[in-house]
Amino acid sequence: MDFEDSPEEAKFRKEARAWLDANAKLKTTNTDAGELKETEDKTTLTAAKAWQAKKAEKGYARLTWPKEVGGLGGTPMQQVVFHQEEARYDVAPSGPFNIGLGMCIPTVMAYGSKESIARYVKPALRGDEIWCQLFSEPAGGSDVAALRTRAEKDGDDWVINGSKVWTTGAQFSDYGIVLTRTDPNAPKHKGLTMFYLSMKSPGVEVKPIKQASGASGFNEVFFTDVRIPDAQRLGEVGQGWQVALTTLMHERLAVGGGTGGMLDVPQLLQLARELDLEDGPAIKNAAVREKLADWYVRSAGLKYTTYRTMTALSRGQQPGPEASIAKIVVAPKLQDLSAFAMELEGEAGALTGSDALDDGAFQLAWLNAPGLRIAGGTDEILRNIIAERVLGLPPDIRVDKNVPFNKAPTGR
Amino acid sequence: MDFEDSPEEAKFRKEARAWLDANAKLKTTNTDAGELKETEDKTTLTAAKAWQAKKAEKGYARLTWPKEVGGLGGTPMQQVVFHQEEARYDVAPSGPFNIGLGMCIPTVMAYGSKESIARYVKPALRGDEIWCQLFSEPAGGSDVAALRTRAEKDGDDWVINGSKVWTTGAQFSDYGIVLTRTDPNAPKHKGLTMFYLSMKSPGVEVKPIKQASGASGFNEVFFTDVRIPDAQRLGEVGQGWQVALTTLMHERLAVGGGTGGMLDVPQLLQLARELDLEDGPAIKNAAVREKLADWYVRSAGLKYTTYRTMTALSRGQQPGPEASIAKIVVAPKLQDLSAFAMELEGEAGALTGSDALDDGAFQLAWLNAPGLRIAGGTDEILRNIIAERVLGLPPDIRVDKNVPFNKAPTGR
Amino acid sequence: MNFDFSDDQKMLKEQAHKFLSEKCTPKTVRAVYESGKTHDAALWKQIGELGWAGAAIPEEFGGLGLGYLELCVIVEELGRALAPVPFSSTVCQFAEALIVSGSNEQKSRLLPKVAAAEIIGTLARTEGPGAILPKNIRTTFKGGKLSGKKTAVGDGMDAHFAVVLVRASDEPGERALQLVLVDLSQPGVTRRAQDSIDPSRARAELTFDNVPAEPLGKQGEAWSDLNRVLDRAAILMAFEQVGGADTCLQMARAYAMDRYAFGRPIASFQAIKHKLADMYVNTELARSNAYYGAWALSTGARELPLAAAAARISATQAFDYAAKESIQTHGGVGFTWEYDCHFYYKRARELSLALGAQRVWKDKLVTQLELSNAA
Amino acid sequence: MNFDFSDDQKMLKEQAHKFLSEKCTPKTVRAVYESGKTHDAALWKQIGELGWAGAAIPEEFGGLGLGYLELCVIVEELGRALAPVPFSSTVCQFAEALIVSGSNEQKSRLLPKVAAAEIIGTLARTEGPGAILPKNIRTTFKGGKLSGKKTAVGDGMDAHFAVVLVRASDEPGERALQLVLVDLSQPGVTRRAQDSIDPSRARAELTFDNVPAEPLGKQGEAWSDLNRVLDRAAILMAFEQVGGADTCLQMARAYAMDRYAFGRPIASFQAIKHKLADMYVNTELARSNAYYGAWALSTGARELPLAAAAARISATQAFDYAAKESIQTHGGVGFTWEYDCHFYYKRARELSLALGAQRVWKDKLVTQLELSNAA
Repeated sequence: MDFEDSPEEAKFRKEARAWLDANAKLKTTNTDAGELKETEDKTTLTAAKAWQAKKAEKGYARLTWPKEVGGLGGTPMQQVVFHQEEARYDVAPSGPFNIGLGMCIPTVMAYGSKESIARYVKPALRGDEIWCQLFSEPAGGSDVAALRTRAEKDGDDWVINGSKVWTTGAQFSDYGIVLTRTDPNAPKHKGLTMFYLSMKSPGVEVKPIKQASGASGFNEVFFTDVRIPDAQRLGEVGQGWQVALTTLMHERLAVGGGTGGMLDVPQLLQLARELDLEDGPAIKNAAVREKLADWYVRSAGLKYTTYRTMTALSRGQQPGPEASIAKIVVAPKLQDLSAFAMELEGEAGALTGSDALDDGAFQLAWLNAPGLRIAGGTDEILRNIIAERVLGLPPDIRVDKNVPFNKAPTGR
Repeated sequence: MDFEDSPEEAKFRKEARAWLDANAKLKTTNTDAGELKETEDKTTLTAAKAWQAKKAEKGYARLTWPKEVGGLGGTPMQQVVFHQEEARYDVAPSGPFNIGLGMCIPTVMAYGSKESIARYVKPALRGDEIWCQLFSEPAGGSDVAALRTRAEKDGDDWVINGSKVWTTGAQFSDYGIVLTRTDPNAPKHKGLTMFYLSMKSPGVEVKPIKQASGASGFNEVFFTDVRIPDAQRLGEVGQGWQVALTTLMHERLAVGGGTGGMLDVPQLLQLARELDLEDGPAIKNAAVREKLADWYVRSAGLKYTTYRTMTALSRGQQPGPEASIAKIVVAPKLQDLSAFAMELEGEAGALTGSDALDDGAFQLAWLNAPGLRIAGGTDEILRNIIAERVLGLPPDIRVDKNVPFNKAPTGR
Repeated sequence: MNFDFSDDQKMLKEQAHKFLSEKCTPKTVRAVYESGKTHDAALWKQIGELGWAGAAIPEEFGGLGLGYLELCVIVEELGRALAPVPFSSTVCQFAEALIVSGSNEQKSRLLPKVAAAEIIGTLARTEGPGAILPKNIRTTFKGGKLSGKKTAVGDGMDAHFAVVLVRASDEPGERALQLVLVDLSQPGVTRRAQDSIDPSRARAELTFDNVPAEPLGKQGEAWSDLNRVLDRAAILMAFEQVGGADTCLQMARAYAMDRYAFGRPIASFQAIKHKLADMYVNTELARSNAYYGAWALSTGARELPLAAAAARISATQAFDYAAKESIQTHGGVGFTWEYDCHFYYKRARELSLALGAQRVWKDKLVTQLELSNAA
Repeated sequence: MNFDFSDDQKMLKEQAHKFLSEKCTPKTVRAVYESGKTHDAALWKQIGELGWAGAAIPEEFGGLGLGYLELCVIVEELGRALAPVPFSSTVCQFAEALIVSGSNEQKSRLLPKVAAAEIIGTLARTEGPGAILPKNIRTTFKGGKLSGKKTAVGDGMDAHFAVVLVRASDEPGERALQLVLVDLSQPGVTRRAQDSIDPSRARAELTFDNVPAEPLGKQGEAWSDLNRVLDRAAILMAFEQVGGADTCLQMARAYAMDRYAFGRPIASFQAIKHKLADMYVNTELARSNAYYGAWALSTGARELPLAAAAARISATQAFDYAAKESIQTHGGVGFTWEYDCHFYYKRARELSLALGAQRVWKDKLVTQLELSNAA
């Protein structure tokens, strides 16, 4: 048992490092650039596209993909190694492309025509075209399949009306895959069909969603008589849910993994060292120490769980279910830890931004924590998933199973 | 707002005190005699019956009952006042009679014949005859109505076969009310019928249930061809569940209220004063102080909630739903608090009984806590009850509704 | 046993509720958030006209002299409605400081203005993050002049007067401390708006440069006076917190009943049912502890410090839990700006920090238990 | 990345599992409980024959010299099966004390007997409730003779040898302390059985009246030596706890799937599903922390103290939660003597107290974070 690379991993790490040295500078500070808000600003986005194109030339943009579609046919572990190495360099974020390459394009590759694959994969890989995922709806929420956006056949075209919500990156996306309801008389999961479309199509409108923190990381997308040819259908009519399942599986992993660069025990430890409480330095306070220890063992446990997952990949095995626990550990901890930090600061803990200690990092984390507990699967949904998929417990009782969608109870 | 008696209450308290002074001695120590195990020993039981009889003569045994049946026609608040006063005196426990007088006899009075009322109420009130409640079954648990004990009509008699469990006091009870299934082809709640019977009937066998603590506070009761006349039926055939509901309502209150004499913050505070931790006296340790405060506010909150309930009684109003929260607060707190006390003691905290600090009071409480979280409604059932009856949220989805009992899924 | 509010007090509560559900809807709060204003001046004025600010102020000082039980029920309704007015700082803190430490002259001069909500007052204790201890107080009071800086002062941009904790001599520890009353309209007072968790309870930095001020109470008694003020404010504001927690529960309940997923109201899922049940339990416990505090405050019982700490801890925990789990119950929309959940989430945190952190009150509580020996 | 056990180690684990699922069923545990015996001597003998007790003991000292990773997987299986044998006290504590502080001669004399499970050894630290501090150690060691009293000594009725923490001089603090090795078969040793939470891990009071004993390690280094022993034991016993927690989860899961209420398996109710999901999450986190401890122990990494504290805290929390919520999932039958749940509930608490309370390890952990500055 050790943390060393296998010979192959070591070899690949060397290659990757050499390429990165030749094409980027090492980080000086330890900031995480993966934040979405940054990618909203045009210059970051331009830089991101440039860096993505560079990686694409070398096959590093998605190195687990086959060579034919621009990958290296590499192993998942090589992907991990490359990310570890890339993170050490001062490069533009790859955030804007993750959804497209992680979810949308694989769906296109699995269900699209030869022509569409030839047309869309490479530009997405190079970052020339950005894709977003249009599944969630106001009426859906945790019950994604309850979506209402209609697609109606009109000659050889489909006409889409409705709206989507929680769409990450829609504001700078060129294309999107959209899940629609094509048969309201069929049961919920049976009447869906998947399409892709240009976000520049007439009738598509993107509006940012303002969050409790005041920032906007998501969008609403409205469709008014958006007309697309049948050629942009992905999978059979009525098979949309099967098409979506692959995509969703990826999302859970993606969001679940995205817990880097967050406030955690190190920052709280630092704060406890700086602050004086009624009985002396906060770091000497027994209650503070117990909290630090409680949160540390959860963070460390998660870190070493990730190492176990990587080990499975490294050994060419399927990662175990332990990967599914990340978000359920991280999100509530962030909420409690940041609130605790504010309590340590006392009345001055109510200040935010530049008036607050550490520029209000804890206060901001506390404002964002509720979203983290909900986005990409609420705490409750994730517990259900662990219970059902990992422990094999029965699903919740389904009253809307074989009911026509337009007859299913909605309280309306 | 104050804690004073109303003039009527003050007057009654004076009367009660006078009578108690004349018939009992004030307590010297502050021990709670209400423990069931004590009532198992014969001498305590004899003393209990004697004291019960004395109270019955004066109408204090059940003073809210009408005079005709041996009560005083008193108010619930007078009942509370009497209990408060009685608790100050060194008298035998009334525990053995609570179930009979609180649940069984009211059921007999509501559904029994004139003859049975005339025959059974007084002896029960005087403590000459003790009653137990025979509802729960191994197959039932939280789903009480899923009971399987059969009662089959045979001429004018009924023949009972099956078994009951968690029967408090069965070992010293003379009579019991028993809920049986008389129609397995009817849906779960519709095929039940209630009877009363002598625990001395041929075919009735009582076995104590040994608990994790080693003690036995409950019994199993087995019925083998127990024959009873139709005259011992309470309510109509098939109406057993309606008959039982009244009884059960009382039980929840009874158990929910029965949280006196338990280890709580005062004992933990005392322990913290006695123990030295690594950084000095436990009582000076910030983590210990936070725990003490957290648990204190829950105990105090519960205490003053009870005062609010009493106030409603005192004002002749229906107590609010706040009464239903007692056990859900007390039971988990007892489990956590006692485990915490053991942690304070360190390795020596693993000792029990006379080898342990305070004769192992915390260790014993920790052993009994799991039972308290389950008996009389699990934490989960109680949350459901609060959600449904107090907050008016929908019931869980019922797959066994309107299904013949013998067709309902059992996994067998 | 008479441990509840009287019918008259309940009627007053009902009237307050009726008034606020018309005059202080979530839209009112949102308007303050989005206008960049610090509070709703019109509502504050009406509250003055209704006499609420003077409910517990004796008639001789221009109040209604109803008493603290009446004030408690009013504060609960203000909390329930999340009223964006400087009531807590002015009535629960500033006025209580005058009542605890003020001379007759000072009371006569200012309490009538408070009762009419003509002035806004505040309490300025904090000089930075961490503990507030005698040794940390650097703001000075010498020769009747106040100099120094206070931060995170509640309603600091609007307050006309402040009670400020200062160092009046070079003696060590508490003996050096003094509470002073200062008119903030004077030259030498500089205010700087600060961003804070709850913009409808805006905070500010106050800088004093040789500003004339008057002592409030005796030097040397300032520390114990201040703690008495905080205890009384804690009880009153516990009602504000209980009101807020109760609204969160009602909002979450209403949403869960109305929102369908998987063909059923989400209120039919145990994960939601049990969450709401826990909210209810916490809120009931907090309410009962707050009632006990109200009793102690209205009777001046010696249990007041214990009752205050218990009321505050319990209410803070209940509101914090209800506010965050109400968002969770709402799901995605819960953390949008468009929905109201975040106003309560922020107010819950604001109130938790306003009178000092949880740990301070827990420590106070256990100290009281040690004294009373009657946990 | 190679952060998992090797195939050989997993095979050893599988063998241990197979052996124990035949030779150590819940009936085995129950038999010990109900016979009044302190452990299962036959099982202990077989474990000796299998060489498990010597898995990590170097071959030169009669062990198999496999290493600590191998010992970890064995201990996890012993924990899973709740094995009623003095393995933890003898192998995880006594043997580790010899390995950390023993002279070559002492190791050669005793480790082979441990490896063969011919002797039972224990570690005697505690003299009463509360903190174990140098100043609290009253047991003395003078002129080679041991006098005093130790309480709550694990497997104290059966142990042939004990490592005892004693005061060897009148110097203040740690410098006065000494670890001594004592043969408990000697005159002057009085044993008294004590009732304890987990009868299958019986504890005893040991009184020493001028009993000849030999120093183990250097005086003055005893305190740091002892803490090194506790760190190593904490890692090994974390695997015992993870094994126990995992069994509780499996028991609860099996019961919830099999038990029907309201016409459905109770495993279909979210209250149960989410409870089991939390058990799973805690246990996975504990397992990962334990793995890190195993790595540190097997490589002697300088992170060992931090890894040990994290492994122990995480495993204790996971086992405590799983054991109590497994009872809760079982409902009424869960707290009966007849069902096995209570064995795990008791073992969880026993193991939590065995090496010192949670707070001690949390404090240790944060101290390590302060040193490493790399939380």
